[in-house]
Amino acid sequence: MYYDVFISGFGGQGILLAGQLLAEAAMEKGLEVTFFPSYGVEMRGGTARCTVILSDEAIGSPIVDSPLCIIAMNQPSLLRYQESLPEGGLFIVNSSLARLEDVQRDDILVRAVPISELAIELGNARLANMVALGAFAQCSGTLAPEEIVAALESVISARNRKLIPLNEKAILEGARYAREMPVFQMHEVEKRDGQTY
Amino acid sequence: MYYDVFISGFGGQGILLAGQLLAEAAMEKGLEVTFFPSYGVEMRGGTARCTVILSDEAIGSPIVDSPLCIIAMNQPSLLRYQESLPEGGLFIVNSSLARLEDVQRDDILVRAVPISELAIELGNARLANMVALGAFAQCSGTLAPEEIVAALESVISARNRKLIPLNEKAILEGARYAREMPVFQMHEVEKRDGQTY
Amino acid sequence: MSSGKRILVKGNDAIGMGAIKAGCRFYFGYPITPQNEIPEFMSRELPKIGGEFVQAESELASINMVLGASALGVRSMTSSSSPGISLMQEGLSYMAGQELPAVVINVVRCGPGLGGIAASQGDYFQAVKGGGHGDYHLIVLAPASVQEMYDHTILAFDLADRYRNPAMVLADAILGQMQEPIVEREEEVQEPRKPWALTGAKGRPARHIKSLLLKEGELESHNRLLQEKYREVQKHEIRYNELEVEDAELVVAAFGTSARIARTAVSKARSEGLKVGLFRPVTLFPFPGERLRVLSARVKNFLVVEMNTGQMVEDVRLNVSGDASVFFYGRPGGAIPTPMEVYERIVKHYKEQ
Amino acid sequence: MSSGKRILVKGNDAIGMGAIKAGCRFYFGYPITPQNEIPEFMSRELPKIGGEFVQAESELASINMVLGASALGVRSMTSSSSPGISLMQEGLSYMAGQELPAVVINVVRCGPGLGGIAASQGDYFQAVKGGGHGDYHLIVLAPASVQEMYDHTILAFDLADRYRNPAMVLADAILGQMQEPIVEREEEVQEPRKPWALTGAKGRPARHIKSLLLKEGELESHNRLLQEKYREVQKHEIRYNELEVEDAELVVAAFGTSARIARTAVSKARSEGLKVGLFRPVTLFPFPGERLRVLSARVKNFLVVEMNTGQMVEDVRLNVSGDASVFFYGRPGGAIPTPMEVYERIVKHYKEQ
Amino acid sequence: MKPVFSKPKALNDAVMHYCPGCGHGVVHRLVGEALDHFDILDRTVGVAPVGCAVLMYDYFNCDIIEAPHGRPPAVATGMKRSRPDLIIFAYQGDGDLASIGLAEIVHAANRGENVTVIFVNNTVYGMTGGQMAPTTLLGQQTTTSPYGRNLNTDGYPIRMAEMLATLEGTSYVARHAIDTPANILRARKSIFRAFEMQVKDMGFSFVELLTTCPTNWGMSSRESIRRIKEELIPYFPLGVFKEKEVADYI
Amino acid sequence: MKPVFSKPKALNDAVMHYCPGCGHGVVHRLVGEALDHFDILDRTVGVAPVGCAVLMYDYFNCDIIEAPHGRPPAVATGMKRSRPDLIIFAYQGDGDLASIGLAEIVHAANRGENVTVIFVNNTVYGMTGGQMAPTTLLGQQTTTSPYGRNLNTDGYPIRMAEMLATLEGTSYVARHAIDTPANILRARKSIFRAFEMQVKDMGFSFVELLTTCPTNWGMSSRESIRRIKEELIPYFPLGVFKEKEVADYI
Amino acid sequence: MATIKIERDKCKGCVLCVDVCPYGLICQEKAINDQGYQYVVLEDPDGRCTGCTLCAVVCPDICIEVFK
Amino acid sequence: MATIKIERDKCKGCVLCVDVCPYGLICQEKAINDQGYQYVVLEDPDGRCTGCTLCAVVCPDICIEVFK
Ligand SMILES: Cc1ncc(C[n+]2csc(CCOP(=O)(O)OP(=O)(O)O)c2C)c(N)n1
Ligand SMILES: Cc1ncc(C[n+]2csc(CCOP(=O)(O)OP(=O)(O)O)c2C)c(N)n1
Ligand code: SF4
Ligand code: SF4
Ligand code: SF4
Ligand code: SF4
Ligand code: SF4
Ligand code: SF4
Ligand SMILES: [Mg+2]
Ligand SMILES: [Mg+2]
Repeated sequence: MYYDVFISGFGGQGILLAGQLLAEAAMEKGLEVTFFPSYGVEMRGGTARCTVILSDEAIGSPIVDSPLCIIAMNQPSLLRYQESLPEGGLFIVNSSLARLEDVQRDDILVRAVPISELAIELGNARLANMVALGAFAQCSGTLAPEEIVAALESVISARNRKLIPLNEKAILEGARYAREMPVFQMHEVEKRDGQTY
Repeated sequence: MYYDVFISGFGGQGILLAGQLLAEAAMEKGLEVTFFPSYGVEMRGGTARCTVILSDEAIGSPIVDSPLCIIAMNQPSLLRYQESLPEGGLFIVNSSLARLEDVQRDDILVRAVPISELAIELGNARLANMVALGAFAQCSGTLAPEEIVAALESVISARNRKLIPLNEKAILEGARYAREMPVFQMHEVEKRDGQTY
Repeated sequence: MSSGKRILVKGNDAIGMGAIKAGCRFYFGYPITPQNEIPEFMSRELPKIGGEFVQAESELASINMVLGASALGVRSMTSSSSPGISLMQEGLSYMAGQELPAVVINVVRCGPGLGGIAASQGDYFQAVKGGGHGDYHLIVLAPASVQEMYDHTILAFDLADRYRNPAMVLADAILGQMQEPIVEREEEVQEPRKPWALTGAKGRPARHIKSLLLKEGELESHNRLLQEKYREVQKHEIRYNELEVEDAELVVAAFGTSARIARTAVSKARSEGLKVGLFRPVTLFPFPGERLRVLSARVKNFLVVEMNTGQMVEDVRLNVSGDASVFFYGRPGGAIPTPMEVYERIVKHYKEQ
Repeated sequence: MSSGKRILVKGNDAIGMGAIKAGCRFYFGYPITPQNEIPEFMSRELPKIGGEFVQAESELASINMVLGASALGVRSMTSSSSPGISLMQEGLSYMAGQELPAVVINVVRCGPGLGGIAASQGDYFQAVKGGGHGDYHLIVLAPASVQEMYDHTILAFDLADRYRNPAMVLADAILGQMQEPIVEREEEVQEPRKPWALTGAKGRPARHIKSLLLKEGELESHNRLLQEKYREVQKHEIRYNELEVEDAELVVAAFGTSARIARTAVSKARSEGLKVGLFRPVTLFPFPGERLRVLSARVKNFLVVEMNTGQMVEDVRLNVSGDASVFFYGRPGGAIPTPMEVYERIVKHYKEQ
Repeated sequence: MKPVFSKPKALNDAVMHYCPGCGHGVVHRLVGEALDHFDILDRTVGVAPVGCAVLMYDYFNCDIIEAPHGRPPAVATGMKRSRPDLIIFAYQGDGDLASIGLAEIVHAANRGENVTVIFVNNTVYGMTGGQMAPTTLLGQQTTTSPYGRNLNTDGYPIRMAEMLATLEGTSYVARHAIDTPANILRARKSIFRAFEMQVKDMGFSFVELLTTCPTNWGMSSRESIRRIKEELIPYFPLGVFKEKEVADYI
Repeated sequence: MKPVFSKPKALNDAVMHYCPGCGHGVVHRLVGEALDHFDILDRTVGVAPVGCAVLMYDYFNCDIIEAPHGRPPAVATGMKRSRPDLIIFAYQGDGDLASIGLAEIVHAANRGENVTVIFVNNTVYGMTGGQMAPTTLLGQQTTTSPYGRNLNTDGYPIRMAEMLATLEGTSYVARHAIDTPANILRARKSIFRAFEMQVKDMGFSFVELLTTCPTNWGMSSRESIRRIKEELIPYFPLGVFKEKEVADYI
Repeated sequence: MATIKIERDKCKGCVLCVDVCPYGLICQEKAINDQGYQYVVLEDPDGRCTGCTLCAVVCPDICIEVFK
Repeated sequence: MATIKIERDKCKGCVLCVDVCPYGLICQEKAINDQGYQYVVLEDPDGRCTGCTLCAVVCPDICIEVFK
């Protein structure tokens, strides 16, 4: 098993925490994992990005050119990164902040989730990262949503412990939405070799 | 033609000036020449040393293990350096300040010149370096004493120009003494191959 | 390694954890991206365990504080990134000359000059050939995972003390910033006695630690002893990793992050039937040249991959046998060779055989 | 070279004279033995010709003053000796990154650390492989006579300007302290126009000189351009001297003072009928590797002589063909190989053939 | 209606990368106004520090060089000595000037180099993410003084203007705050005066500015401005510490 | 008869390499007497500078380390922080302390490191052959100020004691002259006090000593002693500039 | 009569200008500009702006121009 | 009664002690010691030395011991 995901969004969207939680959950499940954040001067620019790699073998490159999944939490991320996906790659789009019609690729799997709206419905826009993770777990099949929930305790600081139930709810809500998602957002694509996904 | 000479003595004896004057004279004669002084921390120790190499070809090593001639201007120099002379090497000893009986080698040419006494006779102990050079010119046959005299102008600073005649006298006096030197100070040595010098 | 609990740790923090595990209680450093988590970690943790964190006024001061602490026999360290490490070169030469052990971490960023803060391996030469003056060597370790950031820091302290020599962990911005699971070491780290340390001359003659040797021949002898020591290090401390070199027709040689990238490329090549192996020097000084010599008796194609314009490749060339071909692929200035690019080079040079 | 008057000059003074001849009017430096005659000469001479001598507070300040002056397009220089040069490594990396020309003199003394003040060649690696961080090169010249101390200083200014790159004259304490006849150059030195210099933005857009390149790919491209430039330097600026290599069975390779010593040994060997030649790299970067490659097609024995524990020998090994033997003889820490010692090695390895 | 307040010509139109409420922007403007006022833009070379202002060459319309961290005074010295007809100013943060570059600033000041130094003191290392600076106040939490700056282990916040004023070599030394409009106008006057000193060959001029770093102080812009008055000014008093009437030069 | 004045036990019997009449020897003795007085020889580590005193380890009977040029205060900091029970003193020349090592001395002082610094100011670089120091007086000829130190190009002689006294972090700062017996005895008292500060954990102590360098001043010992009174003391006033009564430490 | 012009896309919404306007004429918008900041605008229907320039003096992003 | 002992071979002949002795009891010799310096000696035939230690205080080479 090998999977890599790239998460990108605004500075305040909790992108790095999402990546770390995913990495933690995978680790607790016994997988090998590598989490690589953007850092430094880039941070001033107001964007946040990270890569998480999961594998049941030792992980080679911590840098991924063409991740199997990209989670685009806002419009700039949608525009900038869709090209990086390989054919058949999974593109999870926060349709609350990014315009689906700007997706140019027709050889990838797009999953549009109104992540921010779902978060606001849950009571706090800052839960968007958790909603996204739930959706990712569901769509990628790499981890069960519950496995991510289980890792919350390790990642959320003692001070914020009381927020765990809410985060749990958000993860599960993201997963639920993805599970029940209307099908029209799944592009049917033809690979060059004629296979249909 | 190739010749190298090592001059060693106390800090105040004008050793470096002697070396420079010799180098200058040789250069003016059209020879290649390299002058290498001791320097730096060593100077604090109160000793002064230098090496002068004369040649009609490009000079290789500026450092000489075993100079053809050593001028020992004081007792410590006599003790310390006599070993460095090659068989048949020329050892000019300032017999005013160094004890001839401490020369251990019997395979070298020793020229004992009461350099300091001659200088004092000329009116100034500081002329010892010039007396030594005169003796060297005479004994080594590398340069005529007059060629050394001719270089005085280039080496002595404008301020001290008026001292040139005195220096000239000292050089010629050293040469004279060496020329007329009693022969008993010339050790007859046998080289291992049986040749006699 | 014990089978303790795995925890997810950032590379820079792992260095701090390793240092504390190794018994280092004295950290001196000056901020610079991308290694700020190290001083930040130390400033948080050392006061809790009776240690001292000093934010030095500069990297020059850092290395000299380390020099002082090390002379008293305690384990101490500093960390920085490329420009800051350049400022430490005089101090490192002194410490090597004075035979003072200590650990210096270089989380390399891209240069030259201010350059950028992305990862690079452009400081290989500086670390391995001696960026300071005179004939000396640092012991240089090149971790390739967060676990190794932890392990190598401990190892660096051990080697530094064993050989009375400064040791450097040569990491990079990727290794410093990424998070991976690590298992902390359970066994205690043994600190050797240091009979040479300055501890006050109570009950013994006064001791001096110096590198100025003015007496005739003294400095030459000292240099010869140092060289003797480096040969000992070369004899006993060479470390490297290999992956499928046994039947390889082409061996990729890479250290640190490059080795991780190369690993992915090598796996892909293997999966496509190419007989490719990976050789990773773990110690850069001592360099595992002998092993390369042995390998090159059979393998005739080497591809060196670096995040620079070609530095370790010289050491590979110096060691492989005369008829082996050594190819190079590198990207400088913070650009990271991708696994795909490396794979393509493998294919190219594999075919060239 | 003109047939002017020969004058007896000390090596360090020859550097000062060369610099002034080259049009250098701005000297920034900090005292250190064995090169103090350079700042002393400059402090005496520059005020007479409208130049500026600044005794900097440190070598760090020196190199950064040079950086500033150079950015304005004037010829400026600094000089120091080993420990002081170590302190300049950050600045040198910046200047290489910013493509600023200037001349840096290293009158090498023995190390590591404070070491001593005797001559050494222990800073070869630092000068040639880059003692600072990142992928860069200095242009490095290795004079072997007082005449060359003068000539190379002028040449260093010319090359630095031509390639917009710092150039180093790598001398040593012997070359700095010894006196030999030199002939001063008569022709005027041509200073090139510097359309990149900061001169105030009068009548043109503002200019910036920097090495920080943060935009994606920018620093990689910059590094590739730098490498391109270094290749140009390698193509056009390689200089070396040879003595009786035509029929040689063994070639001694040495630079600077070592080459002088080797020359005496080679003459002695020749006079005793051994077919021995001398190869002297005049430029250390660019290194005359290609010529060695050519020579090694025929000559199968090389003896490298250095005043260190073996540094240039690596570059020789990297360049001679696989079946040539490269022997090394060196003495570190201020000890000077004697012509006799070198001669003995020649005899030894000549017989081993 | 005519414009009574516009961006100085010395600055271009680029959006600055500084955080919202960061004091660097105001200081840039004041320096730009001084360059406009003395009409010296086309013979000025600025020296950028390593710090948040490293990118100042993206904003100024004059020639600019990047100096290694802490070395702007040495770079400025090299420049002024070789081209005394140019106006040279160095722009430095508190980490740059008061920590790693302390020797360089003191010696340039002591030599009385005829250059102008603009010193932006925000009590923290902005660029690298908020580590302790030599000017960090006692008790102030930063990422490397997580328990608050402790005088036992970290020493005292250093007062650069006072220290430099004691040197014979300095001609003009002042400290101002970039908080209220009144203080900003005083700062402006001092910055003008500092450049005037240089234009008139009067020697070394130095203006320290207390500025905000909302990002690393963990405060809103508003709170940051308040902190300047409440915490910074009491420790770093404002004023002109030294002003030579005639140059020392002989 | 009993000895009423002997060499301190802290010093051994080696002949010192200093030039005739050089002030370093007297300063060595005074430091040695302080180590004897407080009976701390066996828990003291000295930090030697690069300068004429680099060989001080050949003369002192305590542990000594050689620091790179200018860095003794940093080396001393590393030592005192890791072994606060040891007594650490740094011995520095004026080139070492006031030129290349300026940042290190100011920051060690500002951090209030509990160490003692002995500063030997002979207005010249002794070891390297008499180049200009930051403390060289105006007009003084040296090998790098052959026309006399010129304030236009070389700046002013720097007064370290005064400068360090302005820092909050310093506990004891004094300057004395090694010329007359009376002044030497005053210097002795200050050096004792400086070590006492450290023994009592009172923080950073600093004693500047004006000393002769007959060799590089080109003077006889006698003339050199006279120069201290006639030229040095007028520019570098003597006295105790600062003396904290209680430690700042909390 | 006086007024100010605020360059919307340069404003970073630090509201320092808001705090210094003696007449409280500057207000922050809910909407965000291209940079992602809630910018400020002049709300001066009654022409009370005196052109005192205080707002421009404190603006770190130099995005206020004042006319009189 | 008091006296001083001067270690001849450590003396560098700087004559600083000569200058401070209130009674002029110290004199420089013509002869040189092992180091090559014209050393000084106590010439106190009348026992005038008071043991004031001034000579020892100024001696840079710490070669004077004082007895009382
Ligand atoms: C030699 C070196 N050391 C450290 C750094 C990292 N560094 C960059 S900026 C900076 C300090 C910035 O603080 P300051 O000077 O106060 O400027 P600010 O960002 O606060 O305006 C540091 C330590 C560097 N670039 N070079
Ligand atoms: C990095 C470095 N730069 C320069 C030197 C050369 N150097 C040795 S001692 C010295 C200055 C000595 O003067 P000072 O500190 O005043 O001591 P003094 O000899 O006068 O007692 C210098 C510049 C050095 N050893 N290392
Ligand atoms: S980090 Fe601080 S100093 Fe830097 S731009 Fe942001 S607010 Fe300004
Ligand atoms: S050179 Fe000066 S400081 Fe050095 S030992 Fe001689 S007199 Fe003393
Ligand atoms: S110019 Fe004055 S009155 Fe007008 S908006 Fe700005 S602060 Fe308010
Ligand atoms: S001060 Fe400037 S940047 Fe801040 S809110 Fe007002 S207009 Fe916008
Ligand atoms: S102790 Fe006093 S009286 Fe006796 S010799 Fe010395 S100075 Fe003179
Ligand atoms: S003071 Fe000391 S060294 Fe000088 S002459 Fe007197 S005894 Fe000799
Ligand atoms: Mg700051
Ligand atoms: Mg001095």
